Amino acid sequence: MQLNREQLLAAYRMMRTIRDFEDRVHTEFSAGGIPGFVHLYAGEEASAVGICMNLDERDKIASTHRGHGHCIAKGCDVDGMMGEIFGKSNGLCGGKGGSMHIADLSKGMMGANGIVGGGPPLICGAALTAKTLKTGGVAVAFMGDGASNQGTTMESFNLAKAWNLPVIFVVEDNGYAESTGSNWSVSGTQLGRAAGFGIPAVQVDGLDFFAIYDAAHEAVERARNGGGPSLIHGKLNRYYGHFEGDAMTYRGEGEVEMLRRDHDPLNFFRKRVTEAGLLEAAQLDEIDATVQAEIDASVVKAKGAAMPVASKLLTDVYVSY
Amino acid sequence: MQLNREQLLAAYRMMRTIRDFEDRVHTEFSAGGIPGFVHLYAGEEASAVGICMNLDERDKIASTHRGHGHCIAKGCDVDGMMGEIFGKSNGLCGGKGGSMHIADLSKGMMGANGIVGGGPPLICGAALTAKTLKTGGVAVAFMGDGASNQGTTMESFNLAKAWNLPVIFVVEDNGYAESTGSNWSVSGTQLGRAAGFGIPAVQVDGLDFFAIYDAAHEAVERARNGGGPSLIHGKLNRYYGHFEGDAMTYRGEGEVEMLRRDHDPLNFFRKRVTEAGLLEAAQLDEIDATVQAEIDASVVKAKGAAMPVASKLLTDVYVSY
Amino acid sequence: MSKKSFRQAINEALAQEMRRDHRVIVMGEDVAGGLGTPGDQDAWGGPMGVTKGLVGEFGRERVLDTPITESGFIGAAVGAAATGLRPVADLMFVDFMGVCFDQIFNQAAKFRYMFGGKAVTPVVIRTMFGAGFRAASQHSQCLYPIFTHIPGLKVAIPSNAYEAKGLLIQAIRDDDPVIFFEHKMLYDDIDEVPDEPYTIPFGEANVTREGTDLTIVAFGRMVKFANEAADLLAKQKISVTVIDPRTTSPMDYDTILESVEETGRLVVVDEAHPRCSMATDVAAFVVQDAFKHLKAPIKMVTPPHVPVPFSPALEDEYIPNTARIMAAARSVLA
Amino acid sequence: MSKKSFRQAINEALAQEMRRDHRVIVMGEDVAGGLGTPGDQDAWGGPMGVTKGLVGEFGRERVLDTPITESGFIGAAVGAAATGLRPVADLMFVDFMGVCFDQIFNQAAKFRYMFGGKAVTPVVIRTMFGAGFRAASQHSQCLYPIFTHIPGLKVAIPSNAYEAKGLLIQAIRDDDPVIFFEHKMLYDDIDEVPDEPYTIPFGEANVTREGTDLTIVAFGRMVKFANEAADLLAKQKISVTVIDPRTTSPMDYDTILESVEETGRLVVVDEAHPRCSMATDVAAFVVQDAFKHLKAPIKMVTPPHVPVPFSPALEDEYIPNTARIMAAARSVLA
Ligand SMILES: Cc1ncc(C[n+]2csc(CCOP(=O)(O)OP(=O)(O)O)c2C)c(N)n1
Ligand SMILES: Cc1ncc(C[n+]2csc(CCOP(=O)(O)OP(=O)(O)O)c2C)c(N)n1
Ligand SMILES: [Mg+2]
Ligand SMILES: [Mg+2]
Repeated sequence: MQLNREQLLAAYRMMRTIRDFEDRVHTEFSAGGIPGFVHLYAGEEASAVGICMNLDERDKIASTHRGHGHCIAKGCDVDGMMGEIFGKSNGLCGGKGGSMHIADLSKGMMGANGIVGGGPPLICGAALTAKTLKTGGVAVAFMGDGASNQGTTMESFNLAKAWNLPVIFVVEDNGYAESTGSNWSVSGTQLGRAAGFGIPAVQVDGLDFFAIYDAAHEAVERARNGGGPSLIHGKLNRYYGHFEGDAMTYRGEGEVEMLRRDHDPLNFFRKRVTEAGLLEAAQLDEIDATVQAEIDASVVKAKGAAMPVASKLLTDVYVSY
Repeated sequence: MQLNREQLLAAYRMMRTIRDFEDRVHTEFSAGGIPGFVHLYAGEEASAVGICMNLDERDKIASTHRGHGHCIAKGCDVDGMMGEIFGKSNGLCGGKGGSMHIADLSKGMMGANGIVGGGPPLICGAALTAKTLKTGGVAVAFMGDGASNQGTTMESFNLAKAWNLPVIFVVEDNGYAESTGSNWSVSGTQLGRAAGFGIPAVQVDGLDFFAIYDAAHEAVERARNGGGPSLIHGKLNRYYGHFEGDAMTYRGEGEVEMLRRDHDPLNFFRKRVTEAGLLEAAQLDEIDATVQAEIDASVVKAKGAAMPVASKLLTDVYVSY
Repeated sequence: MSKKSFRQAINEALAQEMRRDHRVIVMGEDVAGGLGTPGDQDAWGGPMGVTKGLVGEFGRERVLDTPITESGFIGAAVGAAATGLRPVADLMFVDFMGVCFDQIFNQAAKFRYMFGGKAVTPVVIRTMFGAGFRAASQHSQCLYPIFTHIPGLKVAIPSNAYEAKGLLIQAIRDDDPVIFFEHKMLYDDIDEVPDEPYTIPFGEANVTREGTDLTIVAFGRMVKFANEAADLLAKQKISVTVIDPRTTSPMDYDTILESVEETGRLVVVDEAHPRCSMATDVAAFVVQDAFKHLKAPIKMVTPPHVPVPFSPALEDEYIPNTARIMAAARSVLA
Repeated sequence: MSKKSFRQAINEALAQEMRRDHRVIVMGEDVAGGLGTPGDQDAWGGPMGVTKGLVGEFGRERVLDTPITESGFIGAAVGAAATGLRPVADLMFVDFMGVCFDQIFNQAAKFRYMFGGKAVTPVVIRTMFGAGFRAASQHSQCLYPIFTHIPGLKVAIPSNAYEAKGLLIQAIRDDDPVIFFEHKMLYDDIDEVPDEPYTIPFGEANVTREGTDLTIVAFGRMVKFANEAADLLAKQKISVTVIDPRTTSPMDYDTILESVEETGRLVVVDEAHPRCSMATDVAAFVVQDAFKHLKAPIKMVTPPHVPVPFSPALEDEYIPNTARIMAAARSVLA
């Protein structure tokens, strides 16, 4: 699939936004400004963006504990996200959810999820809604390699196929679940498992936005045309620890430095589009600058925002009670 | 594998015991003597017996709601089983468990199970015990086609492989889960799924005791020799309803009659061994008569046994409290 | 108005709501039945036949059979509810919650709060509960105290056919996740049930007997026994109020407190396990909020702290009954 | 005897029991850590480092990392317990019970009863619970009332490092399934903890303060706050008994009832959700069994019926604290 210039610029901007967002959250967390558990998506940007660029307002995604990238790629407000992560009243969820529960249903973003394997069943439901109400929408479940071992996930594979749902399962395999290697924890292969359920599947290099985009394009087309579920197995890399504070003793010496140098999806994208003469380096530099300013501004807003007032503790439990 | 005469006689006796037991429970249930939910194994005898003839005292099995056949094949006392199903004090579980919870851990029978998919995780634990304590034992999880879709089952596939456990998963595919057809509910194939986890698997005709016996022999050898888990997919048939009382409106016209006539594992066995000159028809007839007398006796005992005394309601909850 | 069984009342509520709102769908194992089989395409309607006939009227697009995959399909019901449908999912026996509870208590129950009020999750989970069927430990539990414990869930426990229809229609129209408990020993009970749709509001207890000497609060099937006990006590000139809270979340404590203010005496009858139960819940809120009106200890009538046994002899001993309620009543009146 | 953190106390208990009995094994996600990775082979010891170092001494055959597969490995722990091992499984956060509860409440809890007393299932499930970590709705729950509700399970909730070691060793030696609750805000708390192994029996409450005016019963981290409140009240010449039941199943009601006989006043402090909780459990059994000694309403200090919020401002408002305990105390003394 050949993307046009606007699309290429948008893709780069989104990846850059995710990267800057995560780098900045990392810094702010280290400085002590952010409470709780925070899992960063830096290094995996091409996946969220390559997939979500194929989606529109009708479509839904379910995310994971490592959800910031998915949120941004599905169009969540960056200020609202930053506010949420700081636990402030300007947060997307009014500070009640935090990093692990950012959601914006109006954008089709059905929530990060603190439960590994929580998303796939939910996304079968979103796909069922699309199918039943004939909205033409599709539904995407992002999950990690670790999540692929959860029974809830595997049940969803079978259910999506049995019900012939417009679902795309995206396994974001960054090689680790916490400190455990996916080459140990995942018996067999992702493609073999999908095949076992009769689900078409493809493996892609998560460095390569274009490969992911194309794989997603095919899967989304299949789903929209009533062809049922697909699985995309992306081999990705995470640059930070499992969560902020993880010393990463389980990683190889120099592993992360090497990845940052040789396997950076943003560098890869930049090189590809400039060498192909599709975009100018200056255009990309400009995006870099704009995005950085936006992220700066979001941090300022978050820090300046008020904490939620105590009475909010009791609201939003039920629609009516 | 060539079995000797004693083994062949034992196999036939066990299959006959299961058949007579189930036929008799069916009759007694219809007559109103048996309370609760009862799921009969008639038609599937070659599986329980073909598998369990490969096991010894070191080995454990986990069973299902349709557990009578597995119990008998693993050596549970038939009088105790009948008493249990009648809810009497002479029952194997003192009447506390009933048909769905017959167990005899001293025989390596870890329990029927009222939860579909309950057994596979437990059997991973039994296999872990064998591996850790180096007992040389193996562990077998029986499950239905319906149970193969439960997340607990699929997690167990992955775990057994990751831990390289001496487990044999036996999918007893009788074509139905309650009234739902396995050709609809099971996306993909059992063999494909197993392959997806890197687990060696084989499909066998559940009519054929010898095929099942051989498949189990290979899997048990593999497990005992540290080769990890295997899966056996048996295509079987059940002769009665899902539970006693099921009108079976979902089955094809004449389906059960045809199965009883042309796909009976006991007839198949009898024909095979007599035609091959391994056993005489008269020997088998004698077993038929003896078994029938035994089952008769077990029913008489069960009917004559006392109900558990009320004080038993409060015992056996904890070892100490 | 006509005589209908508890089973028919539920079936009718489902059919009427499906007619009224095309977003209402039903899903679960064998709720239609017969998928992928040679036989009848309205084969089952669940093991008790409660949903029988729906697939004939509404088709397989709205009455969905599922594989045995409770996490998968209960989660799908939750996800569908959050995106625009109004699913009624069938968790066949509440005892099976253990394989899918996450989708109920961490997802459905918490979406609205975690997402700052932006989610609406109108899912209903119908489920069978209770002892008496000789179904043993894994098919006889009550477990509604567990669901009541969780903020974000609503819990309805109809005590007869009339209540069942009205509460189920309310559950389907309600915008929050509702766990709807059907006692398996009530399905054949018959009551006057209006033909037209009607709702019974959540959080409003039903006073089934009015009296001045003693208050009895009971849930589900136990309401029947409490009524029996009240009628027998009435013959002994003891005047009893019986309260059926109908929903345990929300819970109408006010009606109970008002009654206890008058009677000063309370017996709570709960078929669930005794610890951290609805019996303790009611007793605790009453001693906290109406202590000064209490004239006697509050008695809880529950089964003992043991799993449900199979044998009829033991199960009959296990289940709270009318005699035991009367004994408790007499002890607080002594 | 030396100063040890709650974390160290647990680690030491595990190590000592593993030395004592070769059947004791530990399993869970990243309990060792680093399996299949290029790096350190004692990488994690769980997210809080509680099991760190064990793999070095006992090896990967007895400290087993697992895939993310709670039904699978909790079930395996149960099955291993029923066949001769004494596994200690790590359910990282109790909030994850929803994906594996069946193996706990329908299998482990019921084996012995369903099988007529013939099964022994000595499994321990260690699990982290409680609010205060800014970990939001799905990583901050208590949920011990749910486990307490289930017959066949034992439930231990240590309130400090000393209790943690003694209760965990007891749990490992106990022949019944034990759910062992570790409050995540206590891991760094330091106490005097004997170096040698010792056990604390289940079902025997610990009286941490003795007084005559008021009884406070508290669980887990709340014991700390209750002690603080008692000390502050002492300065105001109010004499308070504080009771830490240590285990909620079995539950030592006797110690509570005796104390209430003396004080006539009771406050129960429970960090769990308020409905069908330990707060209601204690209040209910006291009003049932010690009504005539009660001089005032029983007050329950709990969070409100809402999920745990993320924002520190809201979470601090959510958690019961010393001030709220004192207010409740004053209200029942008024
Ligand atoms: C049910 C459940 N089990 C365990 C956890 C703890 N946990 C959080 S993230 C994580 C690892 C997830 O690995 P993976 O799916 O590969 O995602 P990644 O972190 O690599 O993006 C674990 C074990 C959880 N949140 N939920
Ligand atoms: C977790 C769970 N879900 C549903 C059920 C209800 N149920 C009991 S048996 C059964 C069908 C099982 O089908 P299968 O595994 O093929 O075994 P079969 O009955 O054919 O032997 C169902 C749905 C249950 N007992 N447990
Ligand atoms: Mg990963
Ligand atoms: Mg079957």
